[in-house]
Amino acid sequence: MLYRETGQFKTSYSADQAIFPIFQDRMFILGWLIVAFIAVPLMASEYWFQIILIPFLVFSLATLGLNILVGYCGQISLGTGGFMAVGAFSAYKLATNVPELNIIFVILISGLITALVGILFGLPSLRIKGFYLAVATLAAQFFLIWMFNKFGWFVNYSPSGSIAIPPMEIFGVMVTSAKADPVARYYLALGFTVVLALLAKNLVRGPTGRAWMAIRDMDIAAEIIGIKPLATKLKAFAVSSFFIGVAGALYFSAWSGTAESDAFDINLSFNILFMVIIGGLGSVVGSFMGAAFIVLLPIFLTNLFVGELGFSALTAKHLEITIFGALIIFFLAVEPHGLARMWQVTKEKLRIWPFPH
Amino acid sequence: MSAVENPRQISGEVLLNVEDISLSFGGVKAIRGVSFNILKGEIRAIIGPNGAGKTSMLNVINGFYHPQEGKITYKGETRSKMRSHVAAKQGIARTFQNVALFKGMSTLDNLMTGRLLKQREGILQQTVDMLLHAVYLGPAKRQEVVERKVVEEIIDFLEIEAIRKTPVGRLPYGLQKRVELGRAIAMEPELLLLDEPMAGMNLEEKGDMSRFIIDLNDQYGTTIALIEHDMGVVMDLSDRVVVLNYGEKIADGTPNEVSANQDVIDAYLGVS
Amino acid sequence: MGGGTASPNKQDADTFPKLLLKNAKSLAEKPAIREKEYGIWQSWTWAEVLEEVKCFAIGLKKLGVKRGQKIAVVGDNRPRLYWSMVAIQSLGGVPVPVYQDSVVEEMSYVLDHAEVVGAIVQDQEQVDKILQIAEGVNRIKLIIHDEERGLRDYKVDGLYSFVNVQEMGRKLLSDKPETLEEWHQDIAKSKGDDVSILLYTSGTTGKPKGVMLSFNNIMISAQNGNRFDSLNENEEVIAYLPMAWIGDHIFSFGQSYAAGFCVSCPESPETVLDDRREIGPTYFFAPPRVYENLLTEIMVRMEDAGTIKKKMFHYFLAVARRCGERILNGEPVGLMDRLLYGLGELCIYGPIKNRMGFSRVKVAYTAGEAIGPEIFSFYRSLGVNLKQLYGQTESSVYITAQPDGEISAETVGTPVYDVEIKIKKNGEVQYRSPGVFVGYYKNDEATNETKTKDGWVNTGDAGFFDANGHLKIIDRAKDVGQLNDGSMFAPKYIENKLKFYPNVKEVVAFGNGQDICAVFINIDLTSVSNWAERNNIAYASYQELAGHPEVYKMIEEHVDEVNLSLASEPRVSGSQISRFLILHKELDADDGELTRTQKVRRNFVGERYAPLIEALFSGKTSAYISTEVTFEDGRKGVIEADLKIKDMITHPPVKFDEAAE
Amino acid sequence: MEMLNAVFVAPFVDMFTYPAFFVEVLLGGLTAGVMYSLVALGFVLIFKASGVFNFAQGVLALFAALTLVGLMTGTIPFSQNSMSALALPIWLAVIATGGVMVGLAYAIERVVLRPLVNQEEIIMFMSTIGLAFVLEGVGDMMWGSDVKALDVGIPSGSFEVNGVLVQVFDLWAAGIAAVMVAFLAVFFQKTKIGRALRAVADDHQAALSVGIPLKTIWVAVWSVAGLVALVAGIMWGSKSGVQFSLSLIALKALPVLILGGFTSIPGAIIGGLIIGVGEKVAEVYWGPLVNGAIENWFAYVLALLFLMFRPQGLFGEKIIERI
Repeated sequence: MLYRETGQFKTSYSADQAIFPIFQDRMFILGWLIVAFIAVPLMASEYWFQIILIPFLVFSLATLGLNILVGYCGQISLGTGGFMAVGAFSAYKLATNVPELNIIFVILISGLITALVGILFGLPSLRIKGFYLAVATLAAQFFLIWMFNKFGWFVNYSPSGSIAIPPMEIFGVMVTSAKADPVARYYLALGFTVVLALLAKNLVRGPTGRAWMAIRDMDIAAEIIGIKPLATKLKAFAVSSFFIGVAGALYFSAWSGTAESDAFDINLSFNILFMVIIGGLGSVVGSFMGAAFIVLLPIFLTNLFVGELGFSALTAKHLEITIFGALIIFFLAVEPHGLARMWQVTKEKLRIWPFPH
Repeated sequence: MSAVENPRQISGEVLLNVEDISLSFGGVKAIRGVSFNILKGEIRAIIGPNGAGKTSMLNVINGFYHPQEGKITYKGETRSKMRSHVAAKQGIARTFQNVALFKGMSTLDNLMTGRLLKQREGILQQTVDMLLHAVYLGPAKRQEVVERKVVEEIIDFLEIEAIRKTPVGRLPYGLQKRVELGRAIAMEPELLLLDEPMAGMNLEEKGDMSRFIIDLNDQYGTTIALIEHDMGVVMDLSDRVVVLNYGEKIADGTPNEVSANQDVIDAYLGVS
Repeated sequence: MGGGTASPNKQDADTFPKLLLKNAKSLAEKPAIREKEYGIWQSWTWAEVLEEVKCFAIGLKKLGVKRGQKIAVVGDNRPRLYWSMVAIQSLGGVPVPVYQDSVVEEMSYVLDHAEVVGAIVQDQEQVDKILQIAEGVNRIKLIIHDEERGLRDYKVDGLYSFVNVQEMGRKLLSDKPETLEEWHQDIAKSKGDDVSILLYTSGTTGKPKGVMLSFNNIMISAQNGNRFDSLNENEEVIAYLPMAWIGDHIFSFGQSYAAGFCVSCPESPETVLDDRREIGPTYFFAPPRVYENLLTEIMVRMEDAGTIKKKMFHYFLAVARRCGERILNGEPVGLMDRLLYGLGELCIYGPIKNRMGFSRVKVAYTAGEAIGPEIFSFYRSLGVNLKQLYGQTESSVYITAQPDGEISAETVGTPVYDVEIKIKKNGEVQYRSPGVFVGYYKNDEATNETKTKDGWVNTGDAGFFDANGHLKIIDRAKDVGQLNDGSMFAPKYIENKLKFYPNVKEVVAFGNGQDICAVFINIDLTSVSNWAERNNIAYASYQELAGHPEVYKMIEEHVDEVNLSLASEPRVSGSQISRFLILHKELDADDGELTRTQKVRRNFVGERYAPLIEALFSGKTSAYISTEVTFEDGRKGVIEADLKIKDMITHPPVKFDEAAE
Repeated sequence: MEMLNAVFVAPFVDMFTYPAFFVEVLLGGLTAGVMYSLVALGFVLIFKASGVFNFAQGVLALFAALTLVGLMTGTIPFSQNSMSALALPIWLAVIATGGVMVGLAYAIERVVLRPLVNQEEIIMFMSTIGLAFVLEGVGDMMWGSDVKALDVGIPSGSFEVNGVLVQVFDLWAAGIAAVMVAFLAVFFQKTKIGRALRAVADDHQAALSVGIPLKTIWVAVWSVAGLVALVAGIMWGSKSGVQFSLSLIALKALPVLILGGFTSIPGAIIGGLIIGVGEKVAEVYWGPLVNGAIENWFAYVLALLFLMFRPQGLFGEKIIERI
């Protein structure tokens, strides 16, 4: 209905293969970018930045990372929390030990370090598949967390065992630590998220993405048409971990400002996995939807139960968990491919409106 | 003026030679000491009753199964085992008995996966290429266009323009088979293994498929080895036929020779 | 009578090759033609087209194509085939487009009759046909094919691929630059009065006739057409109708060259709809049945839509019916309706036009046959400026057309520029115009029958001008007959009225020299089977469905309505349908029952189904028939059936005052 | 050198110098192992019969234990721990809880499995995570989330056999586990439904052709798994109290499965014991070298290394890939 594609024809492959070939889509994305970069900073309050917007961005990025691995390459991972921790702690070490390094590079390098760790734990994926692999990633999860709180070196031997990001600047604007203006921290997170999201989109619609999806859909056939399983999977692990690492670094530097290893425990891993599932396996835009959903839901529920209905915090928490679980089951039953698929279906409907098919 | 069809020229050169191959899973012997060869440029049919070990034979040829005994000589170089993606690199492509497409992708993307083995080797290059694709600029973009051109010609060749952007999961069986053939062609193979390319097709579809196979063979000189149950098709298409039964070779020769062979007749009566 | 002032072809470029040279200068960088191939719209500017044509033409010349020679052009709409025509013309040759789907016998007749010496064809399929024909007609020495596919191993002398020929040309050009000059001289030699093309009309009776049309015929008609609808070089047109048909030659060749607008060729016959959606033509032509099919498709698809959507759809269609056409005609409409229509445009009309690829249509034409009033006004009410025109091969299409704002479903409009029309006493329409054909090739007898010394042409159609000067066609003049009671019998008129029902595909009416009027009916499989589904009527075959009592009931209602409307018209109230039967098979061009343009071969059908006709008039209640049919793959077979015959009650003619006449 | 000694020599020296202590460590490990085994058993049952990887198995145990305690203490559901007069006697409470678990199996089949039938396994897996959340939330709301003592009268205390301190409870645990396994063995061999379950494990069609609807089979197997969970809950609960941590042993069961193979009951038992013993021993003798607490990950890393060499597990059949 909104989609009027008559007269949109392509006279070259580069036009046909553009990242958003349909005019209306381009407008749509543009709209969102304007909102994110201009409207939001003008309107949002401190609370919004701290409780909703920045975590949303951070988790979107992490979700995107995990989605590349699970959704595109079909390799289950329960180690996301651990990898985010790697990102966070690398950022901490870099920021404290190499103060002259610009925060942007701090974050990027943290991502690269995480990528290496990811590759390391991805190696078994050549021989093991499915749930077996999930266990391998669990090993990563528990080992890494254990490592971070057992070895003082990672926290510069601070007795509390927790780490805090020093104030850092970009072009003289302070962007990290409690002293920084939330807007600045928001822009930091937003910048990384948007750029990386675009890169991810390009990756998954290109040869790399095709190789991943081939492995996902039918690894045997994939190998028989000449796709190297290990190399392909490791690429997925690397890229995925890089994204997650950057997310971890942002979690720490742009959002929480302080952290301790337990913040990145197995539950975080599961949360991110839920964001992927509910957002939609194998979808970039879905990763954002999933993150938004899971970030907003608890806030909404808490406000509802405690705020409106006046339940005890404890009951509220339990109710929350229950509803959370129920929703997940519901989603899987109704639309196993998540919000992204729903969006896609609606979009298709809009394109062929008023016809049903 | 009048048409003079000239017969296809098949060089005597042997492309692939399998020597007393034996393959077994646990106790079960799937193939027992089978030997035969495939000449460059010919269409070679492998026939036999169900469970004769035909598919296993293909799996051995493209390195998916590793035979316990025997050796395979491909393009003059002998091997006992290799990984199937290596076989692919060396120019062996195949389709599968029950379609093995990537359900999550469109026809176009499925064919594009066939081009992946043309990518640059080496960790460094691969990483660089990946980054280039991520930013989708310069060489990466140009490469995409080049590959797309190749694939589009295949789409045109197989007359599947109308389903270019349809997810293959939604396609009827006949078309899926076609797309799978397309994916194999996209690999620009020297040896193409087709596992029952016409299974479950109606007359018209079979006709099309035969046409494609023939055109493929004499336009691109692709050597083809196919498993097929439809005898009519086998007789029309193939230059030579090898017959397997219970994992053993019982006949080998031109369609006519084979169809005259008593063992073959028995074997078939045996199953039907 | 006749709008605008005469405009003879004054301009310097009086042939298409010359026009091409001109466009290649004046519109060098504008796209001239596109083809969806390899997934994208490959485009050529006018300059590039000239280059392509030049190389090919010179290649042709090397292969010995000479002035006056005829060359057949066979295939789907492809840039290279269009280029071939100009190339042939540039050498003084005459292109003879042939229907690509015609079977060997038909094609062989045309090629033989036209004395073609060569053929430029699309693919292997056509090459095979031509080779087969060439064995009988040994004039044919040259075959050039567009697609390589499957032809590599044909070792045939005189068989070339389009690319080879262009290569030869290119080589020659580089070796002897003077060849270019020679070519330009060849082009200069041709004049506006020379025969530019030979089109074979798939005549409703007898063998096809070759209509010779001069450059002036085509060009002036094209120019006038462009002027009539003020078309310019920015139009978008999609070429999907047979190149052998005058319509396509005017719309996607003549007018394109004259105005310089771009023509787009679809990727394959299956993808026409998608391709049209992508291109979004601004100028569109289609015979009525295309619009019918589209409408049927729209309705059928909406059947499966959700209730809310359906409700919206029908509500807004009602709105459109109320005020759509008036808005399109620029007549005054209430504010409320305007708002509603605007809303409708946003959520229904717009999207539908978008899906159908009509969003950008400035002018859409229908012609060749009468179109159903409902269908006609449906599109207009959606805001598609659909108009009717009346023309034929012999007139290079344009005789009359509907000026904007003077639209009606019943008439075919007023004479186009430079066209004069008079009605003979027997009601036959006669015209004279710059488009009038040179003559029938090798058939002076027929020429003299249709064309008078002073250039008037008998259309063979019976018609009259209505009160406001619009021409109204009733039927083929020779088909108009009388029932034994003397009342006028215009079969086509009756047939059309019936055919306007989506459930009815084809109708053949009989009655000339009989007591009553009776008809054969072909049901439309798509819509009837849908109807059957909705009323859960089970059936195994077309034949069974056609014979189903429920179907008969439904059709009977349609017939009755038609009788009512006939009763209300003085000329034809006497010839209401008294009996009908539903045929057990679809009338089919492969069985010779329809022409390639899907027109009924009345007499042929008459002979083929004689027993049925006999039964219709002898009052039997059923009739047995067995017919030979040709299947898709060319095999022949026989199908038999016992057909029910229904009697109808006719209505008394409605009294009305003669004053109106 | 120093390092090498600490890693490769010292620990073993300790073992031999204080054998009694070593044995106690082993026993401790075995007990923990039994717990793992019990949970793993539940996994295997469900995975065998329905191919579902049931993440909620641990929470099932927690839920069972909570319910049991609730019934025994006569807690009123959803009442923030206000007690009612009727506290069921142990035997009745156990039976009642068993009933609850069966009912739960029904509910799960209806609400979770049926809507998801034929989904990819990862989807099924995720849904059981959802299930775990629901059970945890509901359990906590019904019975309160505070740590509860559970005493079903398993004698505690300990005695000494030539210098080795043996916990009576541990013996009981082992005993009950053994009984449990024996019971299952009989169930699978002798009962119709049991045989059907085996059939399904091998091939769904086959089972259906036996004439038992998948629905029934799933309910059955989930019920059995529920009962196994109940036993596990009782053991673990009465050893270290009923609390959320119980559900985390679900994760520990994963490496167990990897060692034992997803489809092998004996595998589950042996695997459990290996892991139990392994991590205890590792913790005690090597833990200190790396500031301890290696229990958290030892099991997984062990499993991981094991996988590299034997992907199909100790008892799983070799996978032949077909195409």
